[in-house]
Amino acid sequence: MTEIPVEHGLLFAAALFCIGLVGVLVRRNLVFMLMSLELMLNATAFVFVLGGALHGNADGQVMFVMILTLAAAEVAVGLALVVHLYHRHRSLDADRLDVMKG
Amino acid sequence: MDAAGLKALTPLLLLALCAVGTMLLAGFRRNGRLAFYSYQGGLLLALLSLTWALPERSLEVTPLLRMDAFFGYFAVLFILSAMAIGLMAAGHFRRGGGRARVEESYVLLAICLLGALVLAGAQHFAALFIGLELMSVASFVLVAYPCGGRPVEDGVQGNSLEAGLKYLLLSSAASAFLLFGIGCIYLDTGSLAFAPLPPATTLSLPGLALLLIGVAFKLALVPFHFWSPDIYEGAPTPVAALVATLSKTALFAAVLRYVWYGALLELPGLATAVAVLAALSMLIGNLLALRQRHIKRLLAYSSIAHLGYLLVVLLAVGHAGLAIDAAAVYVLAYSVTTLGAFALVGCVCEAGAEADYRLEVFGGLLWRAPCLGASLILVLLSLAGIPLTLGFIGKFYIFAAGVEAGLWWLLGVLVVGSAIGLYYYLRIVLIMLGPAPEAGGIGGRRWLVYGLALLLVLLGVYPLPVLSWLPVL
Amino acid sequence: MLIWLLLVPVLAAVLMPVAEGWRRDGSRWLSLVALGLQALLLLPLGSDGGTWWLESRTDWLPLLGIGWHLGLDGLSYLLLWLTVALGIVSVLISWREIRQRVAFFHCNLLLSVAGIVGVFLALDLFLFFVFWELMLIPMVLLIAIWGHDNRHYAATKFFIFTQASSLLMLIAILGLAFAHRAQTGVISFDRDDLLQLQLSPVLAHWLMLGFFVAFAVKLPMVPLHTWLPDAHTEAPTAGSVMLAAILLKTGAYGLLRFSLPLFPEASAAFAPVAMTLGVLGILYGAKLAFAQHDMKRLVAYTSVSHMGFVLLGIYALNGMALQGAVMQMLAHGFSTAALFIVVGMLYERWHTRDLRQLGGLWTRLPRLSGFTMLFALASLGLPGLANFVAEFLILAGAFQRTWPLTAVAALGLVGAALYSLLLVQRSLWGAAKPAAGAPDCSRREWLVLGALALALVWFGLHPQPVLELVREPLLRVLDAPLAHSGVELSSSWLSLRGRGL
Amino acid sequence: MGAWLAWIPLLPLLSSLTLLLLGRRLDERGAALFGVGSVALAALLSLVAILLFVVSDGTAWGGQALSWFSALGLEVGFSLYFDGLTAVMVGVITGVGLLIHLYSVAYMSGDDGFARFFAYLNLFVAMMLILVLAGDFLLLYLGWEGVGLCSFLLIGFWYRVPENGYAARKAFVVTRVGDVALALGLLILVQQFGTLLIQDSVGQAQLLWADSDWPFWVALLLLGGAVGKSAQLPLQTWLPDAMAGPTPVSALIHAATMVTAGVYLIARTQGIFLLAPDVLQLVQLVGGLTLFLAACSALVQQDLKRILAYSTISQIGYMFFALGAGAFSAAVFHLMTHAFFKALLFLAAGQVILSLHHEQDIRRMGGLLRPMPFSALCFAIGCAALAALPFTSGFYSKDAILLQAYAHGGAGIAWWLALAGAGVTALYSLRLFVRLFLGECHTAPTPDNRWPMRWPLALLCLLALFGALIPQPLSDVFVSVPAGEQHVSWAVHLAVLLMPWLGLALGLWLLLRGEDLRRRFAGGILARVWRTGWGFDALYNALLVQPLSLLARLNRRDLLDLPVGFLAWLSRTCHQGLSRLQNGRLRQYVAGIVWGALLVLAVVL
Amino acid sequence: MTGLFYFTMLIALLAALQVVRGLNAVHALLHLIVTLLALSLLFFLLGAPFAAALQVIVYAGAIMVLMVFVIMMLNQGDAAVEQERAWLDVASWRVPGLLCGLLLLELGYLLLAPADGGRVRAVDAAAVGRTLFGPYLLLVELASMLLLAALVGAWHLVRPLKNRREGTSDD
Repeated sequence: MTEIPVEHGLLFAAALFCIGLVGVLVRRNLVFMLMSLELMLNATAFVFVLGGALHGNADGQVMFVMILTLAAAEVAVGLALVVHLYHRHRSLDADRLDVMKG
Repeated sequence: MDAAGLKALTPLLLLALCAVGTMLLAGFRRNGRLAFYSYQGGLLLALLSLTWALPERSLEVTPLLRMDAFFGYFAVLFILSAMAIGLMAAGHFRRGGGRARVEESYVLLAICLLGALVLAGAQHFAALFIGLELMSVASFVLVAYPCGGRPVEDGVQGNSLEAGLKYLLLSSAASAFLLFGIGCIYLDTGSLAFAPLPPATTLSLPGLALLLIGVAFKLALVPFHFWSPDIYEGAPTPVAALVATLSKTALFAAVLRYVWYGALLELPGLATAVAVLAALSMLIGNLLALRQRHIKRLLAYSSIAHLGYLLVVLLAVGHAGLAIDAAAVYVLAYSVTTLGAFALVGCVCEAGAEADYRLEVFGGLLWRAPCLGASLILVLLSLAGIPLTLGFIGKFYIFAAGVEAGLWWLLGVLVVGSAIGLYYYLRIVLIMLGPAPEAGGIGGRRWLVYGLALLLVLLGVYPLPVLSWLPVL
Repeated sequence: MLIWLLLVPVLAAVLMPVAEGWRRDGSRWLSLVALGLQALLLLPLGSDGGTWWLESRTDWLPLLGIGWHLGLDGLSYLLLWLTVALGIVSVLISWREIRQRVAFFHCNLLLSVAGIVGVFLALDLFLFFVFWELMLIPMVLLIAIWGHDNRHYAATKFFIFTQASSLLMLIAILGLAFAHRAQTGVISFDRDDLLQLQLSPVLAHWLMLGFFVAFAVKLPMVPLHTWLPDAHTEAPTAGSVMLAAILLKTGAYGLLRFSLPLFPEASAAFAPVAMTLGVLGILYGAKLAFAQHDMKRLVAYTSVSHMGFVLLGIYALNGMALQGAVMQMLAHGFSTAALFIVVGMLYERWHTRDLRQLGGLWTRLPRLSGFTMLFALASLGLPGLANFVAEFLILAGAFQRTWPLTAVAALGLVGAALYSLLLVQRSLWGAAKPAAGAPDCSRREWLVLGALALALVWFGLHPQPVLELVREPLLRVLDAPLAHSGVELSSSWLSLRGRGL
Repeated sequence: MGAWLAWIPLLPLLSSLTLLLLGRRLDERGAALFGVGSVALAALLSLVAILLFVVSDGTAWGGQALSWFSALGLEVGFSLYFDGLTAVMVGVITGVGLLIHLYSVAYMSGDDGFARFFAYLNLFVAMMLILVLAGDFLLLYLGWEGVGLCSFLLIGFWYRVPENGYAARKAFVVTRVGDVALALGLLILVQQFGTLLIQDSVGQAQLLWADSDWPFWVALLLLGGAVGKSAQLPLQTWLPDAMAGPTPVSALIHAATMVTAGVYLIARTQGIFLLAPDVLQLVQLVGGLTLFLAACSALVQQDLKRILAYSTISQIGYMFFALGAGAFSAAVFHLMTHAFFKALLFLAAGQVILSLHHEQDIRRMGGLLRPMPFSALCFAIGCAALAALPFTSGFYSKDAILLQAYAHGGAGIAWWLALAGAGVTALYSLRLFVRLFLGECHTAPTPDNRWPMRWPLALLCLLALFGALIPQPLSDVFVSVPAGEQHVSWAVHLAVLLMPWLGLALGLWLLLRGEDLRRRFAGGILARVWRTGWGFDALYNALLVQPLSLLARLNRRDLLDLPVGFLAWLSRTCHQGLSRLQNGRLRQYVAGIVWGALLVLAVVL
Repeated sequence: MTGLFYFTMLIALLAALQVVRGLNAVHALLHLIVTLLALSLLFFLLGAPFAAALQVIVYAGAIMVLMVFVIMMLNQGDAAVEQERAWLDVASWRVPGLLCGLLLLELGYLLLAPADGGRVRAVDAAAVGRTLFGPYLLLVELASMLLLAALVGAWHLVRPLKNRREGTSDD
């Protein structure tokens, strides 16, 4: 089948990961932050699938399933909290979460 | 999975049953007390089941878990911690009055504990990951748990919501790092089991580094510590106790096992990185706590420092025969002490209508409530590692492991960090000896505090029962 | 037997609330009874010719080679007496000074005594460390609760200094234990076992330093002394007495009991540095004492100076100097405690310790002034009083090791004259300043001061019992360096003959 | 033998303790009884001892009554030693001491510290006796410091006056400097011989130290001690100030006994000094310089007691000069005669001062001959002896010093100074007498007819005149110094004989010219320098006292505490800085994670 | 095939950038779905059809629908876009961009260590299934607990809001 250098796949994953990270760093909107997190998780998922493909075992895909589960769980809880926040502040601004400090 | 494996899994199954059962119970009949008993009963059963379920010799149950003395020790510790947290939670969540919904908290706590046990036995990255996420997801909710002294209509309190969101977002980002790291290792070795790395590793080193980042975040090591004071402050006190003890110690246990199986810290770069994190945590954690006026934040910073101390042990693994023992003892000491501290916070700070976490609330405590005051002194002495408390035994073991492994510079940092730590522990004592605040009440579960304090002293004076039971690995 | 020495004060401390409920001064009496009991326990003890008069050994944490190993010899016996005596004195002088939380005060006092007794008895290094730390906590509380205005600062400083330094000692102790395991295969914290170790010079040097720092902080040695003036000044009188008279001695005791025997070569090699620091302490302490306006602070700095002599004597590493050092421990215990008590009494009467506001006390309080004079004279090392014997022996012993340092140290005698007489002149003499009248010594105060004065004179004229008591233990300390040491003492740069004198 | 000798110092000691403890309960008579009685008994015992000693052909007695302590490598006992030198000293101390005690009863009556005074005075006598009776250096040291303490207490006797306290402290501290030197000397002896028994160590020194540096150092250090105690250059500055004490104290301590302890010490350790000729030379030089400088200072003082103080320094300078010149017995001889006439002078001065209501400035005195004939007589005798006019005791002793010194060493600088000093001595003696008793009467005195004060004076007058006749059993004490090669020519005899007269003549000449010595010298720089004791005080003040007190002031808060404070400050600052990072912003926290990741990866890299 | 692989990667990255840069939440979400689908294609190319299918069904299907639902629920309209524009000024990009760039560099340096280009081996759904329900059965059970936790938690968190909206205080 396909023959690709591992480095390139990894580099792609790293790039996707970093783009997601930039998103988390830059965005003030919590929904965007959640989306960026999804990007990061997908990058890692790609690594596992890549690994599974290279080694020819199913562990990578199993981990992918796990990541999927995690993503679902996270999004569910995260969105619940975001909705709460929106009800409280009428805003999705992450920077308003700075009551606690020091 | 054969019968022996199934038998060994009994505690975990019981816990899962406990979680589901409690949920179902709540579905049928909403009663906080019932849920509490269901939870504690389940935990107790799990604890008792350990006595027969634990295999004589180390047993591999599926590729994921290994049931051995190590698991047994930590399982007991975690279950007991969770029971104590459950006790605190019962007191805490009930403050909201009849409207507060406490049942779910027990479900989540049980799931959390399940994750902790998985971590204690984990010998596989998938187990590490799932255990960790079980705890994380459950604690996201628990941190933001709607409850407390305000009308239920308000739902999640401001600080809790803020804490929950922060925890969720930051933790997810850290999980991503962790996963990326695991992915790299997997890519390199083709296996997810905890095992020594192949000699010619290329990707494992960056993988381990990324893994370390994720772990360091969960353990709140400097510079990944930013979340912890906010979470401690915002979370309900029992949940803060949970985050401080269970979720950190369980992960530490898993990491310890990995380091130990994989002989990882032979890699020079990684050892240096861990040492740097340890040193930073010890110093900066203590410095941050120095003049902190909020007790929960102070405890957060203090636990950052304590995890820094624990990392010293991690570095000693493989070089010091005492290392695993030291970790076990210190985790025990840290858990008991921290739980005691949070139980005290529950008693003293949340007695009034409005919770007040300023240190001044402890003013005159020794005269107002001598037993509580004495307990507080004991807890603080234990945190500071003064003899005749369990904290000292823990610190002694850390020093022993450090000396045995010849980690002189880290020990030096440890001494400096401890010296800084003495300042703020003593400061609380001094505040406690000073004038009482205008509105200071005492409430909550005192006997839990007394029990933990007594445990601190008893095991501090005569730790032999624990020491001789330590996982001989 | 030995365990009772420890248990009596602990039990009394536990029973304190009961005593408090019994009658108003119940806790005070209970403390006196407990300390008296301890004295009674000590009374019949004596040497049977062996190393230890009494020894007891019980397992504690056998898997780490930690045991409950206590032993009593002449040195500990002497210091135990000092502890008990000054403990009683502390209770007596607090009779009127401490009016709040009396039971808790005495509880702390007795616990501290118990800790100190433990330090003087422990022969297992782990056990020693435990006691070493334990004696501090009640002491910190004594300062923090019943101290003067700046008590929190002082307590914190004291706590951090001593604890941090003792952690270094912990590292050294562990180093020893693991060295023992490396050589014999078993880990042990027992002093007897550790004495058999053959350490490499480098390791021995560092481990010795670990011990030394902890002991030097407690001693206190310049430049690690800065906790002392604050702690002494802010502590209540009883606290100052305990600190100065007993707690400081634990440092010297540690050096004698552990540091020297365990690391003979390293100590011998380190001796020049330690002696230099000791001399520095003598002069620097004297100089600072001379500059103080606060009487209590002045006395505190004299402690630094006097304990410098102890350090000098210990590291002179010969019998005369060691005996002198022990004598100085005793003498300093009495004289400085007495001075603190006097200052406390003056403060009780006039609510000031500022020498600029005092003066002419002789007119008002002739008895108290007479005592002050005597104690000041003891402090300056007047022959006939205990301090003189001590200082002379130390100097004579040190002189055999190094004449230049000893000559400089002897200047400390001039310094002592300066500050002691300044104290006398500025507080006792001159025009009578405080206008308000105040009663002279009460009978209780007379008893305390008189006893201390008698002790000073008695041991000044008849120090032989003390010297006899510690002769054997010190010879054993000394044997170690002589037996093991390959360091040629006379070729050291400090040697007298080396200078062609 | 000799155990009962211990009672000689013990009696006054016990009396002193009694007076200290019970003094407030005793009235003046009781206190006087204890104070004088004990000394009288001690004097009696001493007399017996001396007689027995003489009868037993002058063999020294030594004995150890009790052990003081025996440490590892050093054994010290309360051992006593009694030989000719001791006999002389004990005689002087108890004899003159008794007279001064008697005198003090009258002098101090009415003072509210009467009992305290006698307690201190008794203590002093006890300590002084211990000093001279000691057979062990450490016991000697005990007495040595003990008399220093008593000197301190008695100078500061009137403690309410701040200046007295200062003078007392100065006296103690300055002598302590000497004491330290002495102690160091003893340390050498301990190191070398392992014993502090005086006779043993001196004997061993002579045996073992023939060719070694040790005698030089030991002798030098002993000299240091002696110089401090005896107020010789360079540690002489304390004595003039010490006159703040009551006059009998000045007589006993600061003239007759304590200040001569240095002379005693050197005489006692003659064996060591003889091994160190360089030091002996130094002793001579110190003595010569001191006697001349002090005599000059005495010439221009305005305070009666200060004149006498400088005179004392000067006379002790003679003794040192004699010791240095090898004329040991002459030194001790002068020590004795000086004790007589200087005590006489001080006591008589005390009478004058008392009569003039504690006036001490000689410019306000004069013409006292008529109102106070007895005092005038005493003064005349005392001054004559001081000036060494023929047939007084002072004449014999000073003659002996000058001639023997010449015989041993010829006429060195020191000898010429000593000779000149004799003239100056006569000059200031004359000035003193004239200023006090001749001329106009400035202040009306109360009569001096208190008999209790007169008896001792009368006795002292006799002693000052004929004291030279008392034989001194010193022949066995001192190793005879080989007589010098110098032939003592008649010219030297004549010079020595005439020198005091020369001084007197100069004085009379000035007097007859009507010019007061004061006016003659008052404005001169020289006089000012002399009056301030050659500026030693100013020098020490500038060199030692000022820097020390400056240092003390600057470092009152202990500079070494600064690093600790700095650490605390550093921690606080770090805490504040780090807390600021903890700003609650979610995105900052993420950035923190990224920074951390960068760090970890960089470390791993 | 290889060309398609790289092309898909490029698309994924570009879409991801759009997600991060996007101002309108719905648009961004659509870009995210593009990324996910591209990844799904990549998985397929890597011989993991099972993963590819799950990616499409669960991720792009279920999870994203959840997000769309919430975004719609919180619909903020054009004001939100303006708000985003204000928040996303150039300055706010600098430090994060720099940081992540550095991180990428470090990662790149570390990950680009010479590795042999492995040949991709297909792992079909059956194999995954066998593994999942064989040795990793426990994992599946635990994952179910994870979902249970998320379910209970989300439900519990949102319940008070529901109560408030409905005006009922209790059920």
